[in-house]
Amino acid sequence: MTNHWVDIKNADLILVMGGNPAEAHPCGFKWAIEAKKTRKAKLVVVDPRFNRTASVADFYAPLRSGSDIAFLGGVINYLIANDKIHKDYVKAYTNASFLVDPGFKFSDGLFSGYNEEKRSYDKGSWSYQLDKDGYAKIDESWQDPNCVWQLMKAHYARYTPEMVAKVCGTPKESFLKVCEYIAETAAPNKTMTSLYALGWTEHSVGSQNIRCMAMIQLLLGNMGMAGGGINALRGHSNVQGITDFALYAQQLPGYLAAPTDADKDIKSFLEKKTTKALRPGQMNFYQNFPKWYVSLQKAWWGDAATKDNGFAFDYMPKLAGASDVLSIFDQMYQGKINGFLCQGFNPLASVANKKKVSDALAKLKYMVVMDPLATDTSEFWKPYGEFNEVDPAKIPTEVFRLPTSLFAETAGSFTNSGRVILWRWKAAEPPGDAKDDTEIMATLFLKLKEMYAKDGGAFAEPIQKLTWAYRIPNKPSPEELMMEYNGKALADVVDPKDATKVLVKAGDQLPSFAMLRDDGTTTCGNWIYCGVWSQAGNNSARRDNSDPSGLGQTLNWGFAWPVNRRILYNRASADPSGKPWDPKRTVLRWTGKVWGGNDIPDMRPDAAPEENVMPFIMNPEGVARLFARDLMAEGPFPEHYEPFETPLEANPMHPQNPKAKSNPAARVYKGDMEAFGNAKDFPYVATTYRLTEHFHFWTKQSLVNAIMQPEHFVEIGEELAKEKGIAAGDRVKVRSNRGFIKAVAVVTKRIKAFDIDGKKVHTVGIPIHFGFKGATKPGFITNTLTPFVGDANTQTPEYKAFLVNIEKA
Amino acid sequence: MALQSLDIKQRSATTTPAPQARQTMEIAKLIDVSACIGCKACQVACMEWNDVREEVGHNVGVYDNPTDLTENAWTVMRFTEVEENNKLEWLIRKDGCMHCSDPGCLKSCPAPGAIIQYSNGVVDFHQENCIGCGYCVTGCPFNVPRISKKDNKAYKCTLCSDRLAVNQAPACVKACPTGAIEFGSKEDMKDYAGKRIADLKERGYDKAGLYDPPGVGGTHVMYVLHHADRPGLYAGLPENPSISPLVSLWKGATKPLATFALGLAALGSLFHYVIKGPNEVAREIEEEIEKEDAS
Amino acid sequence: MIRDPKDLPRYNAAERANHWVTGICFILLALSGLAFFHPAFYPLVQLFGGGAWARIIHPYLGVILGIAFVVMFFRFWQLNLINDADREWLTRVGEMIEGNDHNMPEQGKYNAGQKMVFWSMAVCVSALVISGLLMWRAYFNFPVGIVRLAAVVHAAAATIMILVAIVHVYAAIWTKGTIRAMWYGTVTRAWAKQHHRAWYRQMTGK
Amino acid sequence: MNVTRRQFFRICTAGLGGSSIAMMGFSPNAALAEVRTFKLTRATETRNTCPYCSVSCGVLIYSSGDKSKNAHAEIIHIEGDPDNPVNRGTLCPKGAGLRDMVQSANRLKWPEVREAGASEWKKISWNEAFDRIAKHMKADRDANFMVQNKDGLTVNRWTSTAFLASSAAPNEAGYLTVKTIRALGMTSIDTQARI
Repeated sequence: MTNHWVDIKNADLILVMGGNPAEAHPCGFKWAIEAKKTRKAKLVVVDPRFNRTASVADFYAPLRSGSDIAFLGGVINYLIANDKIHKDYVKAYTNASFLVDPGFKFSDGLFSGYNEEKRSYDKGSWSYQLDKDGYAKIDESWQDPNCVWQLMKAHYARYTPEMVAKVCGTPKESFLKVCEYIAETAAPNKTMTSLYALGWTEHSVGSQNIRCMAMIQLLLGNMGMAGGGINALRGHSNVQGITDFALYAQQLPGYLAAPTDADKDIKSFLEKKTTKALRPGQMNFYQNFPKWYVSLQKAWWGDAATKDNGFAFDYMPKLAGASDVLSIFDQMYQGKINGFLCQGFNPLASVANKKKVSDALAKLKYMVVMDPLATDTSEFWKPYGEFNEVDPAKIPTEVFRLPTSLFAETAGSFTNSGRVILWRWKAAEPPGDAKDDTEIMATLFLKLKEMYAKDGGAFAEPIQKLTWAYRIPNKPSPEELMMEYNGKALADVVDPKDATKVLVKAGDQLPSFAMLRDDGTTTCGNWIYCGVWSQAGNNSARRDNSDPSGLGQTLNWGFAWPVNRRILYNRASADPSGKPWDPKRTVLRWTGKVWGGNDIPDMRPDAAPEENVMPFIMNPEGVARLFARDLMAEGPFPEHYEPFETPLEANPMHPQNPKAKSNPAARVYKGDMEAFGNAKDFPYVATTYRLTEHFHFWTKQSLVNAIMQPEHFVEIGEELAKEKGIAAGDRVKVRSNRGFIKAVAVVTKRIKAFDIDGKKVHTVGIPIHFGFKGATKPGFITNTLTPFVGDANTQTPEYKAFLVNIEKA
Repeated sequence: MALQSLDIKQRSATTTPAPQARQTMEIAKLIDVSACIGCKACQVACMEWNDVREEVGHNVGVYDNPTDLTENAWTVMRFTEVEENNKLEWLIRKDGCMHCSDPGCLKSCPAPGAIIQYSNGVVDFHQENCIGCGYCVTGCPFNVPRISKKDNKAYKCTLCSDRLAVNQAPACVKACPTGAIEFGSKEDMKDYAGKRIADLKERGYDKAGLYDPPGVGGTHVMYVLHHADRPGLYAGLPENPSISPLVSLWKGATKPLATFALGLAALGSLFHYVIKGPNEVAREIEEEIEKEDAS
Repeated sequence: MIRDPKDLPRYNAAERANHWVTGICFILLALSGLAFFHPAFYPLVQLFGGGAWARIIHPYLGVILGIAFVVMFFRFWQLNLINDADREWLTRVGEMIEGNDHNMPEQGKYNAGQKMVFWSMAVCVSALVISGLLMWRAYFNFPVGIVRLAAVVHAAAATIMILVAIVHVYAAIWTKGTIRAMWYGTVTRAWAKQHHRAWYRQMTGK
Repeated sequence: MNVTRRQFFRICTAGLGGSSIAMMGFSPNAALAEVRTFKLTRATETRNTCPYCSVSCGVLIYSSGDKSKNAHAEIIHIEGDPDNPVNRGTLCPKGAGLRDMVQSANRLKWPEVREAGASEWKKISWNEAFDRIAKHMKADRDANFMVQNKDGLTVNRWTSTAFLASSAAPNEAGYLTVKTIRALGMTSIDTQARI
């Protein structure tokens, strides 16, 4: 979330698309209801299903699953055509006026530089025209045919309301009505908040769905504003924190890019990652990359990380290539992975194509499941009738199952979707012999360390030298760990402008990442968390919930990264002269000397408006990008592509170009392309989702939640039900090209057939939560059906749009 | 917790008034159906707080689960899909005890003290006094009480009387994520409802209104409805509920009258005997028989 | 003169047992039923071990009564058919109550009053059994509207039945020499001649 | 005959008398109207955060006992934390039912192993579990660790054992996990966050 949960109450329009917060995030959704109650805000829902969010919406528009970009592109076209943009904002704070390389082209669904063989782009032309100083050229008049504004206008001119109706199946009047609602928030003192979740990410064009909305929010001037922003309503309680700590391959804590085979030493690595400003005077925050990275190496390898050995650069493993849950299971499936440690994760249920996952797990030598609960994954080898048909004798995998504690049984911090880090206290002991994850990881690591010390083995240095200054070595306390990742000064940190002024004494906890140094005198395990445990103590445990702003900022409640800032890009909430666009919802204003207001400025505090330091400080341009340059896999402007399994013969936007049918840059593994089904055998669009009564695959283990929603079901519209002779309560079989499930049919008016260019398209809705282990009635795993293909940028699987057939079981 | 005997308004099967000197604040729970997302947090919170668990059931083709109120499910969401003016509406109503001012259950109950109405308006069942006859079910205009098959006691929402006793809101109210359930004094809730109704009217629901049916003297659980003119749309919420005339007949004036009649018959017989004496065999007949025998 | 061999047999042992089964059930049903009927009678539940027991026992007793009554009904219904003499008797029932029975028409085994009791009981028992079953929540769950009606019918029928029973019992007490018919099965000839002359003639041939 | 009548009266009187006595109040007192005891009285209250979605609602966990040594703290109730500015005491159906998650019948209590080809779990000690797992890991790491890639560049990675991490673990566990597995050289790592 660029903003935060409570801030939703400051919105004038809440657009829910690609999410279903009433069901998935009810307690956060309360702030949408609050906005309706107290600000007379409107709630608009665009979704393939009339869901529980729609049940309290002012307006609902249906759209075919997988057609979001067509819809949003249509909105962009509407805003431009009807002059419903916040011009001053767009002029000052976006790259609308930037000139793009004349080599950049878009034709017949593909951008310049496409390589069909590699399914990827050569992005050379996706860049700005630079002047002799290396700054991007701009045309303030927006007239240059190569300026971003003109390119964008031309790109989206094709997304007419008629085209939207044709691609999305949304009635034209409904689409225009949504546009009208959205357009109202182009006024400087009106804001729209966009609430989305997996409904956007779980598509092969997931990232571009979100980018498209980001562009709309920029055109409307809603970024940085109270009640505005792009708000990802994320999954787990600490998914934000775990992402921040980079429990994935491509990055290191704090979103620091992990070194790859292209990085031969620390010098070249840091140089590459340190960006140069693309406009004069911009903060270009990534110029600080070396400070963050060196401090991380120091936090992990302490004295062993010296200037001479490149701060132990070689201790950090280099990324081999793709490494994400899909690629990992593909590798496992190919027999290239022997061991698998699974910490609080249930991939058999939650990863696409259960059969492939199950076969992959059966190829392992050993698997270690660390979980508080008996998960489906831990028993993938065990037959459960038709729900899990396997033969244990044929599965050689040695499976260890280690019991862990649950939230109530450990202390530590969670980071919510609004980036607020909050401490939690331990209430009880875990049952039986269960242990904390930290104790398990520490014990296992120390055991390995001991074995390497005794017997030697492959490159043991990073293991032996890893800092381990915990009072009880096999039980690092959460307090020690938080202090460690916050970071501390190894030597006095002095003011760069005045070396006699000591900012932080040696040995002290660091108050903010501004104190980090690239000379090895500071440590920090995660730069964005710096400040969470300063000399003042544990700031995540602060519990003063007073809200003098009335905006719900509660700056003394917990600690938000970065530096306790609650709304990102908040400089953009004020006009270029520093006056708030909406004085009634002041987030930030220029006081004459410094930035003041109701948040920690996302700006150098003393950067006067005349200095023209622009709000998007993480970008070397200083402004936000309507044109994404080379940062997206499939193009600088979002373009509609069909899901990999589509009911249509071709992409209606590019009927003549089969290459542009589905995301041309998405990665598809061998065997998975063949596993896609076609519309002839599988005529219905399936979409999977969550129900409010359950949380992923956990709460099927919780009795009271099992009572609330006891059995697996699928939802179909009345028309399809009639065609197929299915009545509510019947058992049905749903098949995709990868397998089948059986469940109870819920027949509803809330799912309607779409008219897609004269073709009737039905939707089958499939909740995920069920499986063969739990208090709920034993059921099939929904992901038996889903395709093994992901978004081109994030590799998030396409769970939201694929093809199935349905019949009475 | 605290002994409530002095804060009682009515007690089932008790012919003399309860001690009434103390007047406590009349409370109400307001269910704003227009803000309800049917998430069932209230159902869960209710089960959790009250330590009851229904059996894990089945999906029967709808979202409703448990599918009906039971002795273990004191509140359930009822989902209805309606198409109004070509616009689909998914009406979701939290069903449960309405805590009537004139409670049909209490009126019907034959067991003294099994049903209590506190002066704050809560109608509470006291299972230790309950005899399991089910008359409360017969008396309720909203079809709420349920008799447990396990212990043959009647159960329903207590409005968390144990929480109210320590000045805490009911569990469902506290949990409700969207503020679709609010709790306070009845007066306050009516004022708040007024604001919600005004908002709904602005959003085009001309017939929005408060459901506080006068037929049962008003309720301590009230609804804000978008279609207050047609409460039946909301899974058959009664249009104009009142205690059934049959129940009134059964439990009303006829009872003392019938009792009186029985007493009268008994006394009448006694006095008839005293006044008229016994009906004995006439002496002549006795003599006739004796004569016969002698002959 | 406890037993005279010349006494007329009025009820055989089976009939007497049948009557008393019904009667005892009725008393217990009345006591427990009254407890639920009005709070003033609620303490009667203590006779049954408390409210819950009273509630549990009452319907089973009702079933026993129902069966016993049906048997009794088939024993006696023909004897309770109303005839002209009964109609006349009924028009002059006031004299009877006055204790002046000299001019009453001759009666068979049962007089018109007894026949009225019989038929009232038959109607009330049927109503009670049917409505009672409808209200029996341990086994049945009928729509609430039906149960409500049943509750009213049950209460009304019970009230009438108790009233009739009071009349029945009182008549037996008032008319000396009657009760022994249900104890020993016989009545004196004098009694029969006085109260049921037609029956007396039939039995004695006089 | 007279005697009989008297007997009959006696029976009736006894019956009536008994019932009258009952009516006069010889029956035991009906229990007084009393609400259920407030079940959290003197329970220990602990502030925590719901482990489900990313709203990360504040919760109050109530446990039995006063933390004295011999009294095991059992969680008896969980409800929303009114101080938390996001949820303000509210909870969704998942959060409101957290107690049933903590006390789920499917909670694991001891380490187990399922041997290759076996069809059942076998209970093992933590020591045995750590020993065996570490041996597996070391053997795989030593066999497959790549010091240099084919271009001779130092890469120091171990790709043949994968790690998938929870998104519900606290930051501290996440930090320790990433620190240790990176130190081991792992790169086949991902988190629930992606899906």
